[in-house]
Amino acid sequence: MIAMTEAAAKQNNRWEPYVDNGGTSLAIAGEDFCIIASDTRQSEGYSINTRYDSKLHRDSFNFRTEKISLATTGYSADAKNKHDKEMHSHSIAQMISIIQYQKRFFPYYVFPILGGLDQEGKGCVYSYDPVGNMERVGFQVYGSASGLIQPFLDSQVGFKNQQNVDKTRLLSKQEAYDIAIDSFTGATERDIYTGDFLEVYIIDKDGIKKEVRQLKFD
Amino acid sequence: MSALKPGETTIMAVKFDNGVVVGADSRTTTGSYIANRVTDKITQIHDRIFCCRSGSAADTQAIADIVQLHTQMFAVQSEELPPVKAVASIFQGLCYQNKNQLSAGIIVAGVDNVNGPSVYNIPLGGSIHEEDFAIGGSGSSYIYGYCDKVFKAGMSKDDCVEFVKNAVSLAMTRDGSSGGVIRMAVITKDNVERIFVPGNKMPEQYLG
Amino acid sequence: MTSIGTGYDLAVSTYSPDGRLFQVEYAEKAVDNSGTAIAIRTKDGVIIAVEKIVSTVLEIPGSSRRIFPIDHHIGFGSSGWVPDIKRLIGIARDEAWEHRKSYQMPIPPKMLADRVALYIQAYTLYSSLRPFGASPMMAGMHGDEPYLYLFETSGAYYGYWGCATGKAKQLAKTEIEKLDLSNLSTRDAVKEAARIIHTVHDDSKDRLFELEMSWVCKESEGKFTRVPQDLYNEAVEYAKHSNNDDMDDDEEL
Amino acid sequence: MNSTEILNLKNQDVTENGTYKHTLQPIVTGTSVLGLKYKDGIMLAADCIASYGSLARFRNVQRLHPVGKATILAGSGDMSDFQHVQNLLEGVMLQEHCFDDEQEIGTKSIYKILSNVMYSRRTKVDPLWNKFIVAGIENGESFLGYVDLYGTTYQSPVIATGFGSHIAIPILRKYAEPRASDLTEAEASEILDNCMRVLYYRDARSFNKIQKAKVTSAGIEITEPYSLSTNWDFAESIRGYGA
Amino acid sequence: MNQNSILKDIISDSNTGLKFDNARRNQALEAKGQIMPKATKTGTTIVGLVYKDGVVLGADTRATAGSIVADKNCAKIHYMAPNIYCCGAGTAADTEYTTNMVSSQLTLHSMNNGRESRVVTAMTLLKQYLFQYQGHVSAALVLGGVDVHGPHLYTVYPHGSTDKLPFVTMGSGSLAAMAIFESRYKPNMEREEAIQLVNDAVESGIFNDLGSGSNVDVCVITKEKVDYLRNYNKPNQRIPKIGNYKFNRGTTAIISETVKTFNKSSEADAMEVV
Amino acid sequence: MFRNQYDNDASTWSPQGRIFQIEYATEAVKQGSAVVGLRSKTHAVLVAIKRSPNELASYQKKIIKIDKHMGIGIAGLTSDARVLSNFLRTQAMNYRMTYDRQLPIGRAMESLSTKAQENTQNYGGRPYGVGLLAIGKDSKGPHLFEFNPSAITPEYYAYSIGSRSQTARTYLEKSYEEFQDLPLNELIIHGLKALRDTLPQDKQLDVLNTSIAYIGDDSDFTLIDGEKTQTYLELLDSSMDAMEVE
Repeated sequence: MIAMTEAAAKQNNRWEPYVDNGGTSLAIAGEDFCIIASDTRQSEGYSINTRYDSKLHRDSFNFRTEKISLATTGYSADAKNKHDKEMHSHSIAQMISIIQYQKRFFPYYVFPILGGLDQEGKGCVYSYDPVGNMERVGFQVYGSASGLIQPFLDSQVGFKNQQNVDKTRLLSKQEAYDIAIDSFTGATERDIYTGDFLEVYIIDKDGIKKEVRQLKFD
Repeated sequence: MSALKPGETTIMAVKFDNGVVVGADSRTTTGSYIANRVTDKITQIHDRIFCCRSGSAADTQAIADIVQLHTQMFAVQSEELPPVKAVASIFQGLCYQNKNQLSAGIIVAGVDNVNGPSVYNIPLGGSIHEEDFAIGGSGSSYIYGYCDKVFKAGMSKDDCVEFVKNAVSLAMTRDGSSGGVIRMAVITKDNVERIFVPGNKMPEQYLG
Repeated sequence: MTSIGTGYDLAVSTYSPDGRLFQVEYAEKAVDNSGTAIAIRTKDGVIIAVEKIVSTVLEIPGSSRRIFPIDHHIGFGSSGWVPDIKRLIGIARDEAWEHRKSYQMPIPPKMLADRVALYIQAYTLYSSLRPFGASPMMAGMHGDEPYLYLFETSGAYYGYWGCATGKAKQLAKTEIEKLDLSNLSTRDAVKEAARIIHTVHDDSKDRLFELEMSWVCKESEGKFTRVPQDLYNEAVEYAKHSNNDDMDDDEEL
Repeated sequence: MNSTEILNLKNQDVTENGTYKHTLQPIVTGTSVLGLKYKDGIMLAADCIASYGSLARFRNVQRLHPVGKATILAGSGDMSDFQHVQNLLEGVMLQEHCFDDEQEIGTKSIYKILSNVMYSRRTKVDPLWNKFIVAGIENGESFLGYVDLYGTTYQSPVIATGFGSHIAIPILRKYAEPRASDLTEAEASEILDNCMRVLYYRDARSFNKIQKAKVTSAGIEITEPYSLSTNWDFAESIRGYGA
Repeated sequence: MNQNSILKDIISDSNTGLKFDNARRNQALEAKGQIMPKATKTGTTIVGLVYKDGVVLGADTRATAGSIVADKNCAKIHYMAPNIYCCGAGTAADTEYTTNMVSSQLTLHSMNNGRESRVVTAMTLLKQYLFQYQGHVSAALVLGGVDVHGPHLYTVYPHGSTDKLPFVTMGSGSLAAMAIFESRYKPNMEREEAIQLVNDAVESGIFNDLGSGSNVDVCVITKEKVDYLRNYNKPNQRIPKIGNYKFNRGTTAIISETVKTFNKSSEADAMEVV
Repeated sequence: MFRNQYDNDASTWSPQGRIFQIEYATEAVKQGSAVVGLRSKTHAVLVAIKRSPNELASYQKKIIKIDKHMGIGIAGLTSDARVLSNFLRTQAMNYRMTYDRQLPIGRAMESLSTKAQENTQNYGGRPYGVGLLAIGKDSKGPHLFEFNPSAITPEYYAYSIGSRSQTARTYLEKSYEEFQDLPLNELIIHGLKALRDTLPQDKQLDVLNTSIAYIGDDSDFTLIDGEKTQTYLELLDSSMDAMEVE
């Protein structure tokens, strides 16, 4: 038997500068709130690097290639400095897009999700692809368990493919929160790269509340 | 070229109380043709500092020339004998910064006024290691066991000369890329003595 | 200076008819205007002491120091135009680091002195530049051997057992010459250096001053560091005491 | 002169057809390094070997490298790159010394610098082929962080690189991580010895000549190289591979 | 079967014996980017330990398909004979069929000679079978049992090599499990101690290796009896769901509706049709 | 000061060893309105008088934020100040990115000094015509530094720059020793008192022309302008009344 990572790298003639560290992030926008959640497992191959590596960033943009997903909330203090006034979430959203597109041909391998409140106090979620294509959406999941969670959200948040339901209904904060939690406990059962702990940020007019819950360790 | 392939050579240096002994075989090959059977792989860098070269002849000669020049500048500017460590560091810097273009494994050995005798090994990749004795080149893989067993700290000059002679000759008979004659140099504070062992006067060993 | 104002002293690239470079001399004037700095070399170390003149009580003690570490084993002390000194310090640090990078060893003080001197000299060659208004002294160790050099504004430099620059350099030199440098311990040298700075300080011209002292020696393990606080205090005590002895009628309140 | 320039001319990263040439593989390498947090600080362990392929080529290599007064850099992977990083940090620390303002940077800053270096090199597709552990104490707080050739970083109460991430981590997670805050020095030391012993049993690039280091509020301490006791008792009665 | 002829066949690539053309073709296709169907793998931690009175086998219960958990509670300790069990890692189908096949051979063999199967027999059958397939049958096994010669424990690698050892581990979690064995193994352990150690070794795989997970299965084999302790330890219970995700009747859109009625015919009629 | 042949550029020494261009640049600082800085063991404060070029124009900014932990007050050429404040901001941000900590104030000033010195030694350059008072905090607590056209950056307990700043300094020299243990409010009042001393007879401190900034162990750099200065101006008045009663 040979140890995995280095042997694999050696066999490739060209060194691969990207590495996938797993993990999942989601965001759900509500009428006057936004919930953004992410697990904290960081892995490489079949090994867990650490059980607690936060993928949610509050104050500063912290781009790291190895992240499959990155959720950024709040506003940028650094950006604020430059302009001497607070930045609106749309401006930040645009800035992320630009930063990403600047590396069009050697992309940052990140799928950021930006969640927060917009100028009118409505919940908002911006999602991106690695080269900066940006879209404002109602909810989004990225990461290793996105294939498991996105259909669940489509159904439970977006009421897709259902009839006899009120599709205009907006989820209450509690409902959205419960769905976020269930998304992760469910995904942890079936996605090997998701687990350990769950960080949840609940953003509303009173500010940002952070919660940490335990997931499974296997 | 496989990066782990060491130079087609056997080189060696040993430290003793007041000096160092360096030694090398004399074979240079292109493929399996011996381009030079009497090569001198022991290169003088300064009065009391030598290097043994393994790897590409062109690369190592180019590097040795550059280091020679730097060393002379250093000696003139500092008005003293250059420290072996400084010379080894110049080699190391060149080998490290150009590691992708170079094939060079170098042993630097010599005597200076501050640290006395010292031996530095700079293998492929350009790291640097100070050692009591150093061996290098393709032939060295056949004599690690021999050297580990025979080397003792505190050997006399004559012991060291014997040690180098035996080790290099053992490597030469097993490694097709090493051969010819053994060239050695004994470097002490006071002088440099060259020792030559012709190909027909090798130490005795089992050849059956 | 007979040629002053005759137009031969406006650029450093112009000689005066009697072969002088006035700009270099004027730069030296800037050095002579500033606080005194002295250095003493003993058998196993060098100590630098500087009289930092303070213009107001509002300034915090220890701010804008005039002694600078260059590498672990080398430091500069200086009198002169502080921003110019800092420029030179930057150059010296770069040179010292380049040497370390290439040779994995500390630069010998002599080699560093050579290079810094070349820089100073280069600034005396072109009309677009002005000479450094600084005359730094360099203390360093090479193995166990201490070295002391003093640079002049022209770029010339010499090794010394003791040297002084700044306002009271003449008086300070005389005081240093009185010392038995071949037998003085480095600790005693610290005291003597403190005494000399206190002696040459002129209360009538500059009310406030701060004494800065750093050393590189066996006791500091070959590192250029500030003189330890207890020794510093002891030295200042000693300085005040002996100055009182010298001028016993000059009562201090 | 300048043969130096001749070398510089050769030093071109891009070939004619536009593809990159770069470090394709590590050459002289060190295997796993381990680190854990305990009551009084951080403890690290590594063996003293630099291998050349499977040859244990240099057996007197210190892979626990002190940086400043309260930080240790433990390195695995290519030794020439490790030495390069050591030199680089020496420069950083010299610069700090020269500021002479009693505000010398601490472990976190050293970690950040190293992470920046590693990430920028990977972005040039010319990585420094290492996995590092940075350990230290800053403002009374223990710090233990990891950074590798991809610029991947994480902090954790227990970290192991290379083969250690497969073999030592399970032991560290079981015996050290849950008790990181009350583990005594003797216990920490025993756990690391145990990990190093298991690694010696099971990692073909390891060697029974190891060093440990600790960072506590009292500063850095690095042990002299030493060997671990090993046990081969059960082997004697084993016969064959089947019947 | 004659070993030499097998070897000859493989080497000379003659028309007789096993051929691996398809395996090679598949590899080539895969290298060109063809996506192969994903077989269920048991990433797996499997272990075995000899103690005072017998053998303890242990396994996790996660089966994966890529990064997805295919089965949260599969059984990886396979029955071979009343006194022999075998843990399997690798491709689920391969371990399943290999152990089944050898198991039936053992039954026949033991009925033929009227004696209890020996572990070494099972081991030999397994290694010869796997060697024939040159590693293409991807089964990594831990084989344990007690027979007339006492307790025996083997590992069998997919290429057909074997080791006989007092403590063994296999699968992607083998390093994690071995770390525990190497730190705590001692000869002649008591039953409870041995079970605990096996449990901890498997748990080490469950928590540190992403290919392994869920529960611990244990199987204790002694001269007297076998205790197959299925789900001996369940350290990873599902976190209960908060919400209720039942859909109301009528939620699913009905695009078109056709009703077909079947005529129930008599069985006799049906027979006639045939 | 009279014109002489040595004062044309910064790369010429005068026979007395002076560089006139730097001294002239220092005069430019004195043209600017006053800035006063002072600190205690826990806080550092800047107060400044803003000027308005004419009635239609807004008041010019006197205090600029550099980073969360640092800000500057300026006197002299505003455009030069903008260059230097941008430089400091870049330095602070880069340092944060590189070292994962805040730029120590002394080091910020050191880099400023290095940058400014270059303009004083090479022909064709001119010294920056602006003086700065910088406040900030780092692991050594709060700081107050000065930067002036000669590129010297001393650290002070209290200091003032700009027009008629000498009168403020006289006040500060008299009372700086008691600042060390004062709470923030009182520190600001002292600053305002010193600042008021620099005003001509017919001018008063008011909400339009007063700028206040502080930083402390428990607070980031905070700028107070406009109406918000009212509280402090009232405190200043009442403390003066109290003095008069005495």
